[in-house]
Amino acid sequence: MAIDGPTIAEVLRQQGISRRGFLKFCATTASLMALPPSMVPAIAAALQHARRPSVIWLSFQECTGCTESLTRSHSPSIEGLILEQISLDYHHTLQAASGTAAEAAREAAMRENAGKYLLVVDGSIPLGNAGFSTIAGISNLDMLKETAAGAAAVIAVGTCAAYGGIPAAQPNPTGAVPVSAIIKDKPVLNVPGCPPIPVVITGVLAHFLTFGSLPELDALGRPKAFYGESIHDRCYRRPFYDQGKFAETFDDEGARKGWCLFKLGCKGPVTYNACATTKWNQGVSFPIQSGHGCIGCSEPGFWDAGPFYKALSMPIGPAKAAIGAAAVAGLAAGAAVALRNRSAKKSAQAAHQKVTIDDLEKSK
Amino acid sequence: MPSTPADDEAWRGNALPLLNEIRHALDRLLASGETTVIDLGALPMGPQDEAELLAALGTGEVDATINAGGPSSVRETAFHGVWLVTHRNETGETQARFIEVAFVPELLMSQREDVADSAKALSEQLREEQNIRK
Amino acid sequence: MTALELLTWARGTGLSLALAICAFGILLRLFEIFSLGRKADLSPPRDASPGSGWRTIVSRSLPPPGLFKRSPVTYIGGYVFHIGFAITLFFFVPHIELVRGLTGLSWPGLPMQVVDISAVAAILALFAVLASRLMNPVKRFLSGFQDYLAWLLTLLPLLTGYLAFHHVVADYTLMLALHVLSVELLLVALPFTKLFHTVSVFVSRWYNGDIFGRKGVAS
Amino acid sequence: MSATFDRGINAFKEVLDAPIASFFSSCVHCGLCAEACLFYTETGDPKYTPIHKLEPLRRAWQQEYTLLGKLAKLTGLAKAVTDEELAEWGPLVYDSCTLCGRCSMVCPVGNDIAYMVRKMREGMSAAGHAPEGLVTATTRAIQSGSPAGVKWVTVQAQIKRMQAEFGIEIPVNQENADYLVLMSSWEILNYPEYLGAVGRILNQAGATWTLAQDAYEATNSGIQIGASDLARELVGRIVGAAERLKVKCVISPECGHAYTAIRWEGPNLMGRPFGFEVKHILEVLDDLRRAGRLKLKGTLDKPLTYHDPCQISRRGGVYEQPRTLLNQLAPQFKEMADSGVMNWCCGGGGGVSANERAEPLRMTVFKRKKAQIEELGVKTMVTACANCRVVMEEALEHYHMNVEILGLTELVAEHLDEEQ
Repeated sequence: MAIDGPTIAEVLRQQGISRRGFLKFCATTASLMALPPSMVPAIAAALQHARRPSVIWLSFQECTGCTESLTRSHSPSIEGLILEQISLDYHHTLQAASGTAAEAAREAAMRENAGKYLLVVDGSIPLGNAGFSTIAGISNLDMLKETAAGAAAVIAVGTCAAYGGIPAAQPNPTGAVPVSAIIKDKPVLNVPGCPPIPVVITGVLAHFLTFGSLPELDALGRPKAFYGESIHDRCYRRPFYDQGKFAETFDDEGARKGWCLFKLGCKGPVTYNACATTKWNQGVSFPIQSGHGCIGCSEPGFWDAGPFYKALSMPIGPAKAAIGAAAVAGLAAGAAVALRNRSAKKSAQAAHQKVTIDDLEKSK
Repeated sequence: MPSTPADDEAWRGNALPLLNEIRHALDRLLASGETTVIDLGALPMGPQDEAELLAALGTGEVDATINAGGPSSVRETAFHGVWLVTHRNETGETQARFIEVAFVPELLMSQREDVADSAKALSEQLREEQNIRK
Repeated sequence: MTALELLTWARGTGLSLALAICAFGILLRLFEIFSLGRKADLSPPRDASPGSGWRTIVSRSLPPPGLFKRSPVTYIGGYVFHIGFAITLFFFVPHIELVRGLTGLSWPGLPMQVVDISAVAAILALFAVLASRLMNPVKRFLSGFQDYLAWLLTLLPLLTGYLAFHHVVADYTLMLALHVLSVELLLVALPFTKLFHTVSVFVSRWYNGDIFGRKGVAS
Repeated sequence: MSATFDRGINAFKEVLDAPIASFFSSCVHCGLCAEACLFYTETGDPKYTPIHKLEPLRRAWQQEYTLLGKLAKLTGLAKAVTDEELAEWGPLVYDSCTLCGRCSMVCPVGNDIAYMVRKMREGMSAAGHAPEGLVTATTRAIQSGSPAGVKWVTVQAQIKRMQAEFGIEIPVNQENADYLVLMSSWEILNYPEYLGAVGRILNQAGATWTLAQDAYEATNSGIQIGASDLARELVGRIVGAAERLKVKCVISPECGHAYTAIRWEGPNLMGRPFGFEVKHILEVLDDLRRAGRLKLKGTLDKPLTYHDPCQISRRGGVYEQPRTLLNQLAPQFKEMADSGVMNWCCGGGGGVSANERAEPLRMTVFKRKKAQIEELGVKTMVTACANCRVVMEEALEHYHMNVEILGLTELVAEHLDEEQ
């Protein structure tokens, strides 16, 4: 909890880590934050002054998948090292304390690090009824507002916290909203994904840890370094898309040859995330490499954005039924117009007065 | 490296452009002494890409290990000046991989702060020994 | 509303609405046309004729003798636009998937580079025919709001599609949403504007070929 | 009674049909019809663009027979067609369109514009916007049997002349003949040789034929002015005579619109198919030739070309027959650049020649034919339409061109091998 304690460089040094080891740490941190290697000196310089931040982690309407993702990040590792550098003062899944003691820890952290601590949230917040989700008798909404008040910044981890996620899927029975719908007076950084890539979570923490600020964000509040490009653009199967080679089913020749999964519903073109480069499980693979299309889990509204296995260009509404209904309406309206036209023409024919040579000029 | 049945070009489509980039980096190194570091983790690599790249670069004369916060291997490839730097943690898991185009990779050199520490430490040690002899 | 939500609306409700209006409009317009009827021609047709309605549906795609030279921009621009547009519309794999989603029919697509070139050609041709419409005395004289509207409604899907494909101006999701919306605009307008020629051209060419054909002329 | 605007609009509503609705729906204002129309190509004035000549008819269609057009009219977004507008369009519909149908051949969406102009004239005439000259011609045709006021006595005089000149018998009112021969006023007045020629050819072929005292005139001003009621009366005279005399075939003379009137519009005007055939004289000549009943000798050995009358070739389907005959008779026969079904009009068809108001324009647009003749460098032109012939002879005079025009039937008659 020692916000005013030694800097991170000092901590590492105390642990007997050499300058060379420190530089290695900086290099791996840069890679983790998706920053170019040329940023290493800047990171090194920043870490000379960076101090361990206090972190409070709140979990609302969520499935703990985000926490699972984070803890499954191959610790001990650079992420582990980063986590050692933060002071995780409250996380009701991970902490040993429970009940009143846990809440006391949160309150203490808030008090001691007022204005400086980092608030991490996973899960969405129900606005429908405060009783839908509570912790220690406090509604999610109240706890979020109270805890966010003294935070330096809020990091919304996971698609639920970032955009509402599955709880907000139609018909959204709990009235779930994302953090950004409630917290308007603090910087809110979104780390969407269902779950987010663990190194992206730690990468963002590393950035805050290193530079004491949030990284550059896009219009949806996501760090550009990780969400700047679409899966499709960074996908190693992209050349197949360009060549028009597609897997038609999950077990055909194309699928075996690793052709593009667009026709099988891959949402890579409209999904902005780092899966294709950072990958999962220590960089082993990512869904497309494993033969399944991207489902777009890090995009707002992905849960209602149409079936996972329909190509992106396919209609997702009741198009066929609509055309059918319109055709019936068209036939009916057409028949009505046709009858009207026929009768109009018939009456014109009935009104025809035989033209004689006396009718070729207007009467003067 | 997961094995994939494909031998289509797109599975290793990124190796060639990367090799080209390395070639340009060598030119820059010769011309101005500018070093280049490429983070392999930041590139979209197909399943065969990395193997392809490493096979193309080959093995060179230097193979060093740095033991600082876990073992890091610094290996010169068959092309002088092109180094493959792999950082591992204490349990041997790979944390980051870089291609470094330099006369000597930064990390292989002793760091000024560490040298200063060492000078101090050696002086300390000498003083103690002299004290013992006295 | 985020870009993805806009796209979702466009792919869902928007597309359903647009297709419904388009289908409704096409049927209505066809009824309007055919309800006016056509008197049976009592004059005996020629026994053997080189012309017919079906023949003219195809043959009118070629310029008659001498006309190409008199109006090259109209013909070249027209060909490049229509062919480029057709390739882009029918041979871009995502478009084929759309048709498959609606009808279950599908056919092989073309490589993206070919589609890309076709789209660029179609866009350039559209600008060429617009320039010609503004400068050629006949076209300028004939043209009104509807002509320029039809031009714009045709350009928008091509342009937004091209920008989306190349990830320029806006991000892909937003551009794709705008692309789908512009197509929907085109679909809604199709039955009620000059764009209806895409349907009625087959009818009018058939009548022309039939009228000439019974007299023994291949038109 | 008299012509009124309402009768005109009512006529529009009557004539608008599915083909016209599809044509108007298809037009994209590409302007190509203008490039096919000699009234545009020779003047450069965009108002002569063929599809533009139909604008009032198009608006009437849109406002009467389309849902959106009706709504636009009801909400005041679209203004109704006015009588002033029809008056303004009169010269476009009557003076600058010969119903040649060349535009109908080029329209990329297949619009038969000539078909529409013919229909539009129904409304224009009913509204009293037909030009003076055509009204006069039509009135005369109904009253006297000929648009030029030619009476049977004149025909009788020509019969006598031809009988004397060629020593042939010209039968009149003969029943059960193979052919009923008709003439146009122009032939009766200017080219009576046609009658002699037809007589000699049919006699040599051993065919029976006749003239009819009450139906000698083949032309039909009713069609040109666009008054089907009058056109029916005129064509009815021929049908009546043909049926009374029980002929097998009616021969339309060397006149384009006469052929259209009897062959194609006739049964539709009468509302029933005919019990006899209708053929153009060129078709008859070709029939006889095929049957070996047309024996020719000698040739006209000088450079000449053939002018296709629009209604006979493009709108009538008779374009091979004259070529077969000319290839036999004229070794130096040359085609014009645009010939056959893509020919250029003489500029006086479709009633334009009867419309004095159109005369200056008619002379201007003849520049196209003039250029075609000059390009070929011929001094002789053969044709098969007396109206084309008169129009072109006037224009050749106007441009001081020394080119003679021959009727194809006379040319054939001059080369009959009468010794056989």
